[in-house]
Amino acid sequence: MAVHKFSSCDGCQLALLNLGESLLALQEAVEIVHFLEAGPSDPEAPVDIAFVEGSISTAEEAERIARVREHSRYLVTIGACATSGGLQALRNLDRSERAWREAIYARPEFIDSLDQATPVREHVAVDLELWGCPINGRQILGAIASLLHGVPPIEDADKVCLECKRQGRVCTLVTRGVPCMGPVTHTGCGALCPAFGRDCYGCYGPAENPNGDALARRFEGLGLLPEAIARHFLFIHSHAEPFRTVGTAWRAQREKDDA
Amino acid sequence: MPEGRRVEISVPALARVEGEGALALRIQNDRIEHLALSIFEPPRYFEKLLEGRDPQQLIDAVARICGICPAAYQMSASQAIEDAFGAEQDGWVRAMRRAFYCGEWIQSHALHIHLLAAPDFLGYESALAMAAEYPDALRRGLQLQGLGNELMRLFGARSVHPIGVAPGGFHRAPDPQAVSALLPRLEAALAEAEALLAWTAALPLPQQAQDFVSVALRHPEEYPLYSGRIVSSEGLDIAVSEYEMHFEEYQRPHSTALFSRLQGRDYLVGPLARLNLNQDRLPSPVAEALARTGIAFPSRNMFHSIVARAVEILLALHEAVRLLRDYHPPKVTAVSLTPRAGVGYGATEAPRGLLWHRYRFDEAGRVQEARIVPPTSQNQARIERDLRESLESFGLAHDDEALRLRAEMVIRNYDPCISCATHFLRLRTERR
Amino acid sequence: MNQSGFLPRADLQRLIDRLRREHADCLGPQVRDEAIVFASLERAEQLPFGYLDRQRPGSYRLEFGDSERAFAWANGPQALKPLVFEPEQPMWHSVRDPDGSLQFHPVPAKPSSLAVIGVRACDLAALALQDAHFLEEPGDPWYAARREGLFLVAVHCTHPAETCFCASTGDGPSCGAGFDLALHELDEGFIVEVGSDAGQAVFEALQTLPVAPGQRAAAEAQQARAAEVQQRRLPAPARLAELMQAATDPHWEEVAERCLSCGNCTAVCPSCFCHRHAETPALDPSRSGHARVWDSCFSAAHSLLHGRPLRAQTAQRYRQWLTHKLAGWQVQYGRIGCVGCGRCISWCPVGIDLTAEVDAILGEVHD
Amino acid sequence: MTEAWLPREAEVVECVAETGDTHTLRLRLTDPARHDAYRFAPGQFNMLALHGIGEVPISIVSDIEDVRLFDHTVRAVGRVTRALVRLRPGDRLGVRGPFGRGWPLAEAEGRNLVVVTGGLGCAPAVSVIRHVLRRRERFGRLTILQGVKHSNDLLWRGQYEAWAREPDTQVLLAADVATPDWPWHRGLITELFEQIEDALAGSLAMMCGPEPMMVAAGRMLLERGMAGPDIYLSMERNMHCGIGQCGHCQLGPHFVCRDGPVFAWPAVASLLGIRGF
Ligand SMILES: Cc1cc2nc3c(=O)[nH]c(=O)nc-3n(C[C@H](O)[C@H](O)[C@H](O)COP(=O)(O)OP(=O)(O)OC[C@H]3O[C@@H](n4cnc5c(N)ncnc54)[C@H](O)[C@@H]3O)c2cc1C
Ligand code: SF4
Ligand code: SF4
Ligand code: SF4
Repeated sequence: MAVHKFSSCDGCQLALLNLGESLLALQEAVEIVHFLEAGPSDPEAPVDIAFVEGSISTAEEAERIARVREHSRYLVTIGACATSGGLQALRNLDRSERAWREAIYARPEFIDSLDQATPVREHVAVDLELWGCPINGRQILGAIASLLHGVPPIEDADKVCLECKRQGRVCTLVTRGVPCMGPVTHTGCGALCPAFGRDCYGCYGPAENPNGDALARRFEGLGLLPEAIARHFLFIHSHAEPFRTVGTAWRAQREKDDA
Repeated sequence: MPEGRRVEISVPALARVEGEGALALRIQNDRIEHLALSIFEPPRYFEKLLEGRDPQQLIDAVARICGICPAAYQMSASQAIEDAFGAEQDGWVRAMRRAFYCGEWIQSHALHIHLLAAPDFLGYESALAMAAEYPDALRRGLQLQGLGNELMRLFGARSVHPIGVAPGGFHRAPDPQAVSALLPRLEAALAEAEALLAWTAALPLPQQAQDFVSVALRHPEEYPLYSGRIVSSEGLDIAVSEYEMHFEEYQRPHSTALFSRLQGRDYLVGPLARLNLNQDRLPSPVAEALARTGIAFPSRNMFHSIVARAVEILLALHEAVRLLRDYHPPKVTAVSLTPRAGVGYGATEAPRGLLWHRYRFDEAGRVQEARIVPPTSQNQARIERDLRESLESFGLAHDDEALRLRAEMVIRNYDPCISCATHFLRLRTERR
Repeated sequence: MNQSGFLPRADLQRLIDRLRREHADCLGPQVRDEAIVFASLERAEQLPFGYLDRQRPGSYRLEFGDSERAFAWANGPQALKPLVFEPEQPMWHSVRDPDGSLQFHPVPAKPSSLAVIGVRACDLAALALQDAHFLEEPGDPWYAARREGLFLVAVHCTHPAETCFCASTGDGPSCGAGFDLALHELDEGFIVEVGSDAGQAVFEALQTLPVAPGQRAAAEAQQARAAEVQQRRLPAPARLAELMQAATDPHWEEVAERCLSCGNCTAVCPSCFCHRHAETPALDPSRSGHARVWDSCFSAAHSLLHGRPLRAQTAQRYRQWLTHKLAGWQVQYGRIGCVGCGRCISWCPVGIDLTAEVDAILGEVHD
Repeated sequence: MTEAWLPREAEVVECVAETGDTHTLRLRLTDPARHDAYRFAPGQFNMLALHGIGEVPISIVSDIEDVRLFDHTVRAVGRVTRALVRLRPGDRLGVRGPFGRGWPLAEAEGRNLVVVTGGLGCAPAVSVIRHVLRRRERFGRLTILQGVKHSNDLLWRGQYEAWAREPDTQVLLAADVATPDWPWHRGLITELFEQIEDALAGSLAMMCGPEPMMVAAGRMLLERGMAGPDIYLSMERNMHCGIGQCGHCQLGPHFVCRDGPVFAWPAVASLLGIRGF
């Protein structure tokens, strides 16, 4: 097994490093040949399972992911960055990379960066995607446990709402009128935000069959302005198609209103 | 032709926040002719993507700058929001933020000591390789790390990108039952942390004195964590909002991360700087445990950073126990904020050191402009100087492998960021 | 008429104490997270005295008024379902020995003993529906054990919500059967009615006062009013059975424009019983678990066939839900699967109202 | 309450590779008493449980009188089935069942039978054909119709050829697209109905395969005089419990696992062929 890092915050790899004793158990179940944070370093070694964290945002990364693919039997993306481009993919929306680079760096010419931060899937074939920003230990252990039995894990792409209800949470949208993204967001976190009395902000990305249009109209009914609605969809997973479509439509609406 | 080799060490992930790095080392006539710690951070443009976000989205977004110290980012940002909107935090929210932050210190320091730094001093490839020989030490480390994570989960549901922080406080007060379940475990861990401190002090750390400037927060009563003024070992003493008048960020061609300097000089932030400047703020049990190690602080040995981290784990446990001992959930868990246009500043002590934020908000409370100075970039120039001095005093005649290992050890000692502190891929030495 | 007596409001604590003594726990309605939910009840004051619920499609708000009453509200987000049909219940775990042999160890159903105060007529009707499903041979042992241990103190509804329509399904607002004790709440106290032998024993220990004729009349009057004020209704079962023939009605697509297919309706519905089996392998490959977990006909996984969902589209999922609930159920269990509690209307994040959708499909017009 | 939800350990005694992705597993319950007591009817199915992976419904294809072993023919299409075809003799798995209502064989005795199958070979129909051929004297004439999209999709080609040689048996095969060596009909299965030699009135039909095929075939049989209640079909839906509890297999008012999988035409006719029902 290998863990590779691209443009990211390292949070998803922590799902492994935070396993505690299970980390030692994991080490017994699989041989970890490359995992820089934990120590082992052999990025070119052939592996059965490669976990990939981070989006592809430089030319070097685009080359490196192709090599990872060649060496890996089963390639699994972990987290928002690798799976949908992540928060940094916000720059893809208006191709603002150059402008942003110039705004932040006094010497932008030193910076090597592609104009888009893209998910791994747009570069190489991916066998399994674990959604979440960040993913958690249960997801990654579940995936490894299934793969040890020679099968992919069951893909559960339900909405957060279903888990929210299993956990016996009281719906925040219904009781307080807050713009909860749960009804369009991929399950997996354990419905953490509603458990803390707040609205889900969509950090697990789009669920299967999401009706973003209907939810956006509901947000409008709750009093949100078009730009605020757009920002709910254009956040951690702005590059994921179902969110991007809804978000950019409402942003266009705002621009029309402004004009 | 004189015999030559060129040292080039590339760090796979070293950055302002994250990224790719390399160390280029050129040695000539047994002198370091060129040394550059380059960081090729794939830029994520956080400052720009924060623009237009409301305070809650700001808090949720900045966590994602770093998966290892998200609470630090959330706390500095929360402070800046409240600063801009004119809401002073006191009482329950302030106390609980400190407790939450303690969780991150425990988690991050335990991770660094055990999984990253200790293998260096004990001569292992990795912590996992160390497991056979030091199972108890490693298990103790993982347990402390786990406890820190649990403390964070109390307030944030998860320890990476916690979701519990609201503008003005928390979304939910921890459940008293959960607090009373965790408290005895925190208390029990105090002894473990003391043992850990003694263990780090007994590690075969290289002995080498250096001359450097320490910078940290300083608070009238507390060991600094959540707030204070910015002070230095050279007598600087400024308000958080005055940071930009004294500190300067600059760019160098070999690195995409920004370097920082204080009045033209490199400086140190992080556990050793904090302890050097704030030893007198340690609660007495912690101070006594430190005294028992026999190591004198302020220390000029950079490798005492690992000891400082152990001290701070003990301190954070003490603080968490103190703050949670008579826990009562309040009626209101977040002060209500009235957005207004203006600038807000925030600075807290992330596990790796001073984390400074400035935001300009519009009248609706949306971010118009953001500036974030993370500890890693502040330490970057210091790391370069340390490398130069350390390698010279280590002896440049050592072979490439030994030089590489020593260089890695020096860089990891700063815990620049977890992925930054791991392994170098290539080493090219050039000798002329 | 069942045996009954009057319990002054101040004596409610005696009932709670008695139930706490006889059962492992006693639950009662309490305000949590801005809704009325069942939680462990120790003192009568924990009950939601003075609270009213304002329910509308997609909206639930509590208001605090000066009412003396503890039960002047309709219902909360969950009925009894999670108490008997657990959201996640381990069923077995399997162990593979080094020689390759496999053992399947059943997860035993634990005996349970739980009293619940404040159960509504719709909750009782829904429990009867779930009994019909889960207790029928071969049966579900975990459900059976939890069901067996329930002691139910019902309260006749006096304040139906705007979303309630139990009068039209015949399930409320008054509790008919299925309770151990039932309460009529009056301003000065409660009329206690006995519904079972277990209830009888508790009733006798309570030593209630005789019910005054005026009290009885007041109770009857408020029940009649509670039925009258209900604004929503479902057509008669025979008419609902026609939904099965409306499979190609264009209105399903119209609902799908609005429906999030999030499954909230099925999760709050007290009669929905769908659950999936989930294998939960451990990191140690010799061990694995197997659990049953709440599912919903609004999820893609629910209808997977040869690797693809049979019901990929929202319109098909909504149709599956409504036709099963209101038509298919009649064949399977002898009645419709809806008890008129209105939860799926209030707790739908976008406020889809099944009574309105049914009317639109069947062309029903109410006055 | 019976523990119908708990798998019992079974051992793979034999694996027969039918084609690349289709294997027949011959199983025996490891508890001899349970194995001896195990009885089923053709058309019924078992839930097969793989440790750490999951459970799926699979028809029983062996003969009811073969008490030695019971057989499952599995086609690898997804997670669980792919793992099932990897099993080797000696491997263990869990078995629950038999479940469901099988073919109406008592009613079928003495009558002419038409078996219509479609798609990639159909385990429930194979079991009934074998059942009839082994008890030839109890049944009338047997007509077997099978349609496939492409001639290469036909499983057990040799078997069909062998059946065609049996007395009183007619085998009619159709492929929408066929290779040159395909000796049978090119075109839709429904075009074969004209070639059925027997009168359909009074016969009994058994069908399984893709729903649109069964709808078309059912209408054809009705047009040709077969009575609705004499047409039976085996349905498929997602199944998790197999005992009418989990709700996945609902088809209108039916639980396919409990009320089916074999249904008489009138029970399901109005629901067939509606997309997503
Ligand atoms: C009564 C009955 C008898 C069957 N008999 C046979 C047989 O003899 N031979 C054979 O090869 N196949 C048979 N099948 C089909 C077989 O059950 C599916 O191919 C199998 O469930 C697919 O599971 P999977 O994990 O391999 O595929 P995936 O596509 O990965 O399925 C994932 C999950 O979806 C569900 N699922 C998908 N397809 C079906 C399905 N058709 N039925 C129920 N659940 C499904 C299961 O829960 C499965 O775990 C039968 C199905 C039924 C209902
Ligand atoms: S709180 Fe959010 S996730 Fe939970 S049920 Fe309501 S809308 Fe769904
Ligand atoms: S509830 Fe939503 S935002 Fe919160 S952790 Fe889960 S997926 Fe992320
Ligand atoms: S269908 Fe709706 S109104 Fe009827 S019982 Fe279920 S939740 Fe209540």
